[in-house]
Amino acid sequence: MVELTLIDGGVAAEVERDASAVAHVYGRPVHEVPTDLYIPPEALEIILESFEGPLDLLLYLIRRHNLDVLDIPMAELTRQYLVYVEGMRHRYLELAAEYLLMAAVLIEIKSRMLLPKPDAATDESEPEDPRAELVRRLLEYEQMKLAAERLDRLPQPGRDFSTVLVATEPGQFLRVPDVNPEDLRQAWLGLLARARMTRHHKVTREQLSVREHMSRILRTLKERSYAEFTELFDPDRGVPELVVTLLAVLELGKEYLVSITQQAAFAPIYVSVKDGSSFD
Amino acid sequence: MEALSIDPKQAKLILETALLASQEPLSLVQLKRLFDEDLDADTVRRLLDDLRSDWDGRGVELVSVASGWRFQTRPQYQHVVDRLNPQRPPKYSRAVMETLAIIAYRQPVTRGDIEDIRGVSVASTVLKALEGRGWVESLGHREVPGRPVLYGTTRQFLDDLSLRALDELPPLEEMGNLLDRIQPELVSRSPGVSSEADDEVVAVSDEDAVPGDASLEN
Amino acid sequence: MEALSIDPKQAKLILETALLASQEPLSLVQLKRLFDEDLDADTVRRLLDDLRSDWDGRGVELVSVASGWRFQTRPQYQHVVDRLNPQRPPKYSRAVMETLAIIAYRQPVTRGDIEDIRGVSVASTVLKALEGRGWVESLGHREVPGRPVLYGTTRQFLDDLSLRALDELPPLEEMGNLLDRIQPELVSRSPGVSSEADDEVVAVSDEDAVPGDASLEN
Repeated sequence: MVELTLIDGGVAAEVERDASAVAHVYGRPVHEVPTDLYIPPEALEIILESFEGPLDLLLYLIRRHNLDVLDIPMAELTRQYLVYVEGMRHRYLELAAEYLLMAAVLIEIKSRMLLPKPDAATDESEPEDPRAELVRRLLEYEQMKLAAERLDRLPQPGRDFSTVLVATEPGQFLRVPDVNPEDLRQAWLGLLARARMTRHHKVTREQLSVREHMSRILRTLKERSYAEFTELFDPDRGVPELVVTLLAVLELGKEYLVSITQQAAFAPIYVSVKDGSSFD
Repeated sequence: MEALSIDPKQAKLILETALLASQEPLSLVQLKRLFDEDLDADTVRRLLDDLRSDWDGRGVELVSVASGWRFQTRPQYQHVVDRLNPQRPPKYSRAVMETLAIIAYRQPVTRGDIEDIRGVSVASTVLKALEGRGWVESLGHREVPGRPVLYGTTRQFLDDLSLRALDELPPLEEMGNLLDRIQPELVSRSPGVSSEADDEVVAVSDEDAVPGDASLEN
Repeated sequence: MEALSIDPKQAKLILETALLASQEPLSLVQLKRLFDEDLDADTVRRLLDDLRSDWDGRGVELVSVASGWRFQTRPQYQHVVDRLNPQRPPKYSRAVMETLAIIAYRQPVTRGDIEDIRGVSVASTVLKALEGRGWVESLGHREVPGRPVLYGTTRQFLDDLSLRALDELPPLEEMGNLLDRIQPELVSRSPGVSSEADDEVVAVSDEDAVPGDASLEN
């Protein structure tokens, strides 16, 4: 926000600006640039800063002195302009480059106007007034200058109006997550999937539980020497129990502690203690 | 009480405008500053009460909070505000969802059961969140040492999930499928693992702690 | 027009609540989403017009801007808000406002274009101020040596200035009016200045909106 006042050259932006003033000198509005073009040396800088460049200054001179834009008396305009630029060159050189360029343009236009016009017979095209381009630029700049003033008069938030926002109390209305039955199913499946993925990290516990069941099965088979496969399972104890029991049976088979036999497809499977083996 | 030196209607309009345009609550002191007249606090308070009544039945209400007065949306219009913010609704953590799934499918279960199945301990906040939501409740105790609480789901849980009964929960993956994923070739040969057994497992909770990771081959 | 499937009073209440509780303007699409019913755009627009009338004579008004509808304080009540917050926003310098005008009316333009029209160089701080306010943004590059950035105005610029589209910008002063501005009689009397000559000047300016310095030399 501070940078905005700097853009304006400081002084002018900080006092409440009088729109009709040409410039502000020591905080007081100056409504007219002195017609005799005498500028108090200490005020020159500020007055020049109130112009937005050579086009703005030219426009001011033209409007101020009621000059016809389409028929600018170049000699008079150039004279006035050069007086400004002269003052500027002494006091405010860095501002002068663009103004000096404009001075050159003005002098060029003036000298062109002194030249005899080319013979209309030898040139098909209408000879262009050397001032045309300058006029075009002046008018285009003036158009934008006026547009800027109108734009600035449009209501702006914070300056001319404020937007409205009423509070909502987030803590008071705690939003609760929505859950649907499918979410539950997914949670369950996630649980199973994770159990599979983490099995390698749980080897010790897992082996122990399998070992525990291997012991239990062997104890059973010690008494009866064989059992039907399904008898070894206790569905009441849950899925993991069934799986571990199955693993225990397979492990026993792999270690040749039991034999698993089936006479025909879909016939009962029997598990029996291997001959000669024992378990302490 | 003094007669109001300012038109009450105009005064309320000024208060209303200032309160609507302000992002922060406005104190009585700030509100008094809105007027050239030196209104006393009682007058301003009366105007505010009056203004509050003017907003009766609207979606926004004038309330007095610690630091002053402000307009805010009424709780029963929160859904309007919610619709404006298409930000994703909050979600339960995996811990909460898995705990809820275990309780829903395996109830009644103890915290120990849940921990065994999940393979990790269950934070108290997880069960509190579900109890606080009114979805889970204590059904009694399991008669084992320590008498752990048995959890089950509530009627409200069914209502909130638009279920008429627990058996409308999505079917769990069949036992066969589960085993398929682990050791397909072994299970397909095993006639001992029937789907009836599976149903039974779902209906009956496990007697004791079953290690959640027990599922697997070594 | 279909009969409203929802009580218009209730519908307006919902719209009002949402608009009061929203920081940003709400588009018709967003406002339609507030209702379970599938209201068509015309219905919503009619409700909004109705709601706007309801707020007649209040310090706050409902306005339609580029991105939708919003409540804002009426300019004649800004003094109320200013009392609460005595810090006034910065007033933009002429350099900033002229640069903004050129970008708004002539977009897309490069910095060089702006400098040509204004006849002076444009300080970086000017463009930064406008970009910082969110009013001006880069639209790309002009494919000429140096690939200068092309500037244009943003949607927020329209919103902030309560415009629905660029064509709602204040109309530019016509060139003819500029010529007549000080001495209309002089222009009309002068035989050297025919209206064709006038037109010519305008035409030149239109086809060559961006004069280079070289063009000064004819």
